[in-house]
Amino acid sequence: MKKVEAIIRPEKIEGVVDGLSKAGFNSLTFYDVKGRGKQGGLVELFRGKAYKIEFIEKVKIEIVVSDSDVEKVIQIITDKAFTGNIGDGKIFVSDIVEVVRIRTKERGDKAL
Amino acid sequence: MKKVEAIIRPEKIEGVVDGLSKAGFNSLTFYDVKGRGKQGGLVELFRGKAYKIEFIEKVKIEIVVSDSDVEKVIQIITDKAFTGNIGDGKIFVSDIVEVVRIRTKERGDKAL
Amino acid sequence: MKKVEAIIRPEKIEGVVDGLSKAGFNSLTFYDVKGRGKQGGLVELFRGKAYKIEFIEKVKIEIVVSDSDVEKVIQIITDKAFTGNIGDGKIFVSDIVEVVRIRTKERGDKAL
Amino acid sequence: MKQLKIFTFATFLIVAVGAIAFGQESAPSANSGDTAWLLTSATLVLLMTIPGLALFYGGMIRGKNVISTIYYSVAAAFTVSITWVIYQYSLIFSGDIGGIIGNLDKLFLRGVTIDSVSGTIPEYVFVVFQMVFGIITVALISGSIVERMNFGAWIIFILLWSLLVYTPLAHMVWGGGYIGGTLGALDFAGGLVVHTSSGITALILAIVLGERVRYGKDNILPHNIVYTFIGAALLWVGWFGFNAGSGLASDGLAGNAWLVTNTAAAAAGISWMLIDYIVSRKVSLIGAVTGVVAGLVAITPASGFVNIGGAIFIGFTVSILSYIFVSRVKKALKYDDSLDVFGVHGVGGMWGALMTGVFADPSVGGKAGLLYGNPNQLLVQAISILITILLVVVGTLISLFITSLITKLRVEPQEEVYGLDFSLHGEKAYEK
Amino acid sequence: MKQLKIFTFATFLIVAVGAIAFGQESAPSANSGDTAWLLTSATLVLLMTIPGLALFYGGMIRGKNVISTIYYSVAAAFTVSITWVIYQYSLIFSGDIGGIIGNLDKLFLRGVTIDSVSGTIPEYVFVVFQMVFGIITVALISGSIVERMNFGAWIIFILLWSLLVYTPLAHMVWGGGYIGGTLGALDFAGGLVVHTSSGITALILAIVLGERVRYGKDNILPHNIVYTFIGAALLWVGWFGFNAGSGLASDGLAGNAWLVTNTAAAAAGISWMLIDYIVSRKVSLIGAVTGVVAGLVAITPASGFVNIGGAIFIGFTVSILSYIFVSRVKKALKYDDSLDVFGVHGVGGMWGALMTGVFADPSVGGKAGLLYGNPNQLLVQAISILITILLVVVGTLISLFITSLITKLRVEPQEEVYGLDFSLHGEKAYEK
Amino acid sequence: MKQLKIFTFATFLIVAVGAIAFGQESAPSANSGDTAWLLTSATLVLLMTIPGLALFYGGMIRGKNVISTIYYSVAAAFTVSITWVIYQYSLIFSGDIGGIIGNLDKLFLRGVTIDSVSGTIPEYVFVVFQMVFGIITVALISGSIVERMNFGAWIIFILLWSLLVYTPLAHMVWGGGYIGGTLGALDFAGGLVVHTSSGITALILAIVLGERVRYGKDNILPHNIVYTFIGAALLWVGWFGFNAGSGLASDGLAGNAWLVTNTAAAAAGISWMLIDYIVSRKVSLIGAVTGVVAGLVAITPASGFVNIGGAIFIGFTVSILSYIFVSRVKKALKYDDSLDVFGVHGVGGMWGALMTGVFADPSVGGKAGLLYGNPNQLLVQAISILITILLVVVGTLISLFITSLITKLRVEPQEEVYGLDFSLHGEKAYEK
Ligand SMILES: Nc1ncnc2c1ncn2[C@@H]1O[C@H](COP(=O)(O)OP(=O)(O)O)[C@@H](O)[C@H]1O
Ligand SMILES: Nc1ncnc2c1ncn2[C@@H]1O[C@H](COP(=O)(O)OP(=O)(O)O)[C@@H](O)[C@H]1O
Ligand SMILES: Nc1ncnc2c1ncn2[C@@H]1O[C@H](COP(=O)(O)OP(=O)(O)O)[C@@H](O)[C@H]1O
Repeated sequence: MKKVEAIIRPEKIEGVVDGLSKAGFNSLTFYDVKGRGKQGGLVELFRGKAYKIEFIEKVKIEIVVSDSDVEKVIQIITDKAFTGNIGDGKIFVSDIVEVVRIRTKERGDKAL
Repeated sequence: MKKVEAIIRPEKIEGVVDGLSKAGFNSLTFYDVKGRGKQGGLVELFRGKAYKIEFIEKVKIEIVVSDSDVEKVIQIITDKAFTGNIGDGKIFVSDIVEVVRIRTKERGDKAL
Repeated sequence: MKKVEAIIRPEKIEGVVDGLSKAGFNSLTFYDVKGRGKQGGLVELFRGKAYKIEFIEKVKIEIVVSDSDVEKVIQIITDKAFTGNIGDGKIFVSDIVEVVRIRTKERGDKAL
Repeated sequence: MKQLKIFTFATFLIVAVGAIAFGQESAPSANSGDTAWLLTSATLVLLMTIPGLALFYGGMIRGKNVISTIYYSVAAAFTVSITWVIYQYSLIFSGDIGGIIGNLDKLFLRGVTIDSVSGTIPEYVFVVFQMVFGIITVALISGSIVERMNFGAWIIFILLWSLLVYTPLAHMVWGGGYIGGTLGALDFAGGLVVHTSSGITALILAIVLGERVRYGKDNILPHNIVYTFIGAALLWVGWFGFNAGSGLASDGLAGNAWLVTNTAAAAAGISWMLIDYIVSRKVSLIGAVTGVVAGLVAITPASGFVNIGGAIFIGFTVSILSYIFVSRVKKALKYDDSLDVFGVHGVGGMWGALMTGVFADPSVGGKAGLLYGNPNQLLVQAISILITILLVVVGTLISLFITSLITKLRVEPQEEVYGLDFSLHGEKAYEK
Repeated sequence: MKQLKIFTFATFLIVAVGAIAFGQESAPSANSGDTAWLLTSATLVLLMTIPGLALFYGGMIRGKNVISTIYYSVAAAFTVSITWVIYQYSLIFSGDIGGIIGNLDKLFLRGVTIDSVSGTIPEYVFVVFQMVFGIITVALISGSIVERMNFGAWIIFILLWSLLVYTPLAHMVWGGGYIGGTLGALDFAGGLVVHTSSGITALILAIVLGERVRYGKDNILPHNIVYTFIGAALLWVGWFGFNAGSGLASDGLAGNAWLVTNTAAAAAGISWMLIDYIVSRKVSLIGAVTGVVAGLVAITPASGFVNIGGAIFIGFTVSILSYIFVSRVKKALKYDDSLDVFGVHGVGGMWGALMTGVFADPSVGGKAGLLYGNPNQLLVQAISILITILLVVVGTLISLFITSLITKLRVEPQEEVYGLDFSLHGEKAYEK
Repeated sequence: MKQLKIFTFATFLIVAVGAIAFGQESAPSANSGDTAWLLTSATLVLLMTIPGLALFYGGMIRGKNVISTIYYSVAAAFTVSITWVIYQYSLIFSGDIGGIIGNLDKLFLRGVTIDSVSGTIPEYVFVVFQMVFGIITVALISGSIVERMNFGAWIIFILLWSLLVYTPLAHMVWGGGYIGGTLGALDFAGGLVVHTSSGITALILAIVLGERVRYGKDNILPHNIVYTFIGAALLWVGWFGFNAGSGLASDGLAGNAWLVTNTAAAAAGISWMLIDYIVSRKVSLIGAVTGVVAGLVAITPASGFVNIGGAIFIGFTVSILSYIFVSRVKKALKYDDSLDVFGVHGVGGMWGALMTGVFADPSVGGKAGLLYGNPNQLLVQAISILITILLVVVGTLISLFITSLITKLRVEPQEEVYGLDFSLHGEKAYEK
């Protein structure tokens, strides 16, 4: 099994989740992060002074899927989170060696 | 070494942490996430209209342990986070290739 | 590619980020977590009663780099996050099997 | 005899001097107690807008637009504070032209001095008390266009609207013009001038601007209900200045206005709470405070005329009406009156104005309504509402049209997605 | 001679008219200055509850219960606003039956008109000023049962309690009944009626309801100390209406009440700050504002009778007592009076009532205490406290018993774990 | 004839009694209307500090220091509340020694009773109205040293400063001393006493304490702009008590003061908004409210003397000056006056004091400025500012020196990094 982690723009979360949902990937987890990449910072004002905000708010989605679904998920995310501008974000894929569903104690692919 | 990630109900965090503690697993990290799984959303009200909240607040615990301890930790978590209702959450296990304790620069199992 | 996760003191985040930046590691993601390790809890007061706060606020930095850069990154973080007191935090390294840049759909090392 | 003469004359002198002194205190000059209550009332009514209404609205929108939402109200305070002393006060309260508008004799408050008196209070106190009504009326409108109206357009629009709608309407109702004067409609503290006008305007704006991006798709929920509560509480508390000050005196009528205001607020709050419970078995705080505000709105025109019986009825019924508009009609007609200015202020203001024609008790304010044998008053109230609607619709459309010639009414969709706080104001409300 | 006659007669006329006019203003009818201050005071006292107390309490509990906590206070305002005008006012202030309760002559405020006068203020103003005390007393109680009491039970309980406890107690102390009338106990602004009564009730409720789930196991810490501060500040500020309004006039006694109220608040705040520092080398803001509230509570019964020396003593000592109850006694006796209503209001109210019997200075309010040669007053105060406790305990237990027959007193443990905001009110206070 | 005599005599009696009664109400004893407004005003001015200023400042710093920031203001209220009644009132308002200070005759308010009168209000009311000015002045200073000043040092410093700076300055300006008495400088509500003094002091403290750890390196941004807005709004609203109360009467002058206060606030807010827009195309809410506060500060000394023309000018210009100081001068001179007490209150206070000498309109307050043919007044105002600066610099340095002998002025760097809330107060403002 693989964990797909995607760091995307906060305003894209609804679209990505909708897209995944329609493709049958209903289960997922996400949370707020801040990040820095190629995207330059924003500027905030305080009493006539501009402050450069280096870190931009992003959302990280984590979704654990069976190996065969990874490409499909990547496809959907790149699709739905895309604007073409710097700051669209990245996807990281890593291995998961075991999954347990707490409620049923099922393990592995069945537990997804 | 392995990283055990458990996504559980917020109200179970104290119990799980107590349980792990008693078994000698004192070190851990956790943070708030939102998630969606089999569990249906909740409903919130705003001026006579019901809004379905699709995403439910969960807590994610991360605990890095040596390979031999993984089953023990899974056992404790499934035990303490269990209610039997949909939404109890999941556990994901993955490999960790290196650990460093910043204070002492120790590496590997010693650093856990 | 490897993901380096470092759990550090919140007040060290600026220093660590500066350090990484100067060494050319500009891209990274971080978020707030709470943790428990060897460090004892703090004490907060409420109407003449002391409450032990078991969990201490930390920041987790995640930075995905090519395998050859891992040691450099560990070096910088241990350096910049160091105080020598309990609670300095830990670094965990894990494998990343794929990276995708959403904007360009580039993959692998190029996408970092 | 001589002695007597002197005696008598001395008496006369004391009397005359006394009468003059006394007169200065009570008749031609101001009464310090009435003045004290009106100074306090003016202060309370400003408190209703700043920070009251700004928080009430600011809590109900998303966290990325809270600065923008607050700023709409602040801008109302800024602009009306200036235009009021330049021309609004004069055009409303100086003279009368055709029953529709005043004249420009008091431009820049020309002729008003610290000795000028209006009734039993200094004219300056009358000026400021009336001004704060002009401020809150404008600020109320913003509830329907939060999270999307261009800030520049807002400023231009409210400048025009204050001149084209508020000024003639306030003159017609309170400045001796047609509605309050000739027609004899009753509007103690602003059911027409403040609430019907802002409510109708808000509805038009909501329709013209259209709904928010992803409205009805995403959950758009209040980001901080505590702020909304603080705002509602300050509205409640400040409303005592609004209503109990509107008799322009510190007396029994003010006491009655204070009381019926509170009674209607509580009755309406309870009413909404019960509806909430019946509909969903849960009682929401937003519901409770929405009810309170609806009750306060509805009692506004009536507060100098009705007794507690009328107040309970008005309060209890207005929540039912508002609830229907807010939760059913809006959905059915699909306009995004985001914070229900029409459903609460428009509906409540009109309902209150009508019910004043039913419940006006002559022993309170000297005017009788339907229940006290004067069905005609109900008709008068209905006509006054229609005239108000007409004036508001025409004035608002003209104001909007002129504004749209000068600048765009809405922000860009991308600015809306990022939030107006950052896009237009360069700020984020909260920093970790 | 004829001339003289006319002259004299003219003088007489002016005088007579003048006297009548003057009389109308000052003697049989209301004084506009007193009225202005009482209208303001009533407004300030409502501000103490809404939003004051609601925020004070709302900041100290966990974020999942803030709506619920606020709603307890809102519900107090809702219910008492209605029951007050229906029967509470009449039962407290109309007539006297056996020194215990009034009669029903003023049911629905029958007979009260805008010309009715109570002392130097319109009776309507007296009605509302007294009403806001009835509201806050009930709201205060909620501090001990936050995060667990069933909302429906709360409503039923406070309806009963207002009738069975507050109404007779207020009559006995302020309505001409036994305690204030026959016995001659001093309670200027509510040390017995408001604070002792709510404090004792809160203690009983805390014991009957039991402690919160995981109380003493998890850390239950304030979720927003800023809200608690805002609330405390509004209590402090509003308390000037509470105490300085209680003389029902705008005069030197009101000035003294304002002053000693502030002095006691500051003295008590400093006292708690010092204790904090001595005990833990850290000075907490919650401690400071708890001290302030304790000081305000303790000066309440005394504020019309003592001078600043008394105020400093009362303020300084009450924090010591409250601190002991809040941090030691509660722990030892293991009751979960969650926000220390008993420790602050109960203890403070009784201490203030007692100390009034010690420090009452005849040059202030015309009554002497122990220090001014009248030890008897201290005894009277002690007896009045005992009677109050007795009445409160009996009335509260009856109210609770009846409530428990109608609905369950506590929410389910699972609802408590999720938080009452979501479980009972269907809302979440904060949205990211 | 006999009849006539009796008739005449009766008339005389009525007249005499009437005159006495009338006299009692208006001349030797207090006027209830003036008293009502002053009781209200004192309450409003305390509201400005608690919670107003505390929130205004508390929102602008980082979340780890919000309790500490609030506590500085609370500490000001605590200490001055006590020292005022012990010695400050006496040293300011009882007698005069060399034009610089009063005497100790009213130590512990000796001799003040509930019948003592000051003008047309009870002396106790005068005592509390003046006291709240002493509180806010001290609290204002804290804006420059937030996030780093040792709390113990703050307490000691303000005790000394209140005695060495505020007390003589207030005596000299308002207590019959040199500046207001002999020199004849105009300072209606505290341009010198409150704002120039706190502004200059803040600047000195900022320089002596040095900048915050990582100042200029990290982004130090407001953690909650909503709090800052609430605070600013309460300052705005409370300022009506501050300025319109300073005539110590409820009359036309109070009405004018209310009006020009609001006008200047709005004009200054608009001015800052325009500057914001010109400089960055974005209009910040912090900018708007900073402008409002600057306008309120600048109109303070002028509010009893100028008309709305003057108010508009003063409001509009002060924002330009403050903006330059806040955004350019501070950067250039590199002092960390964290929340711009000098840039807003110091600059605004001095500008207002000067402009009073230009715009004073004799038809308002009986005093003429430059524009009304009295250039001398401008000179007098300038001199009064210089004397104020001198007194403040000397007094502040002495106070700081003594404080530094007793305890360290700043917290340790590590405590600063953790935040003062936790380090000094053992609390965290927000809990998830
Ligand atoms: N190597 C990396 N490690 C961790 N997070 C990264 C990395 N690169 C990018 N990110 C995250 O992705 C976000 C978007 O990256 P950015 O480079 O701005 O976008 P783009 O890929 O369009 O150039 C960043 O804000 C950061 O949170
Ligand atoms: N495949 C997955 N990938 C990421 N997170 C998941 C996945 N499945 C479940 N989760 C997380 O676990 C939580 C609980 O899952 P849910 O399916 O509701 O519970 P249950 O396992 O009892 O059916 C979800 O809210 C989500 O955060
Ligand atoms: N085994 C672990 N798994 C997950 N998180 C850990 C683990 N060990 C430490 N941490 C995290 O690192 C933080 C610092 O650890 P701590 O033991 O206090 O520091 P030190 O390494 O200096 O002794 C903890 O608060 C926790 O968040």
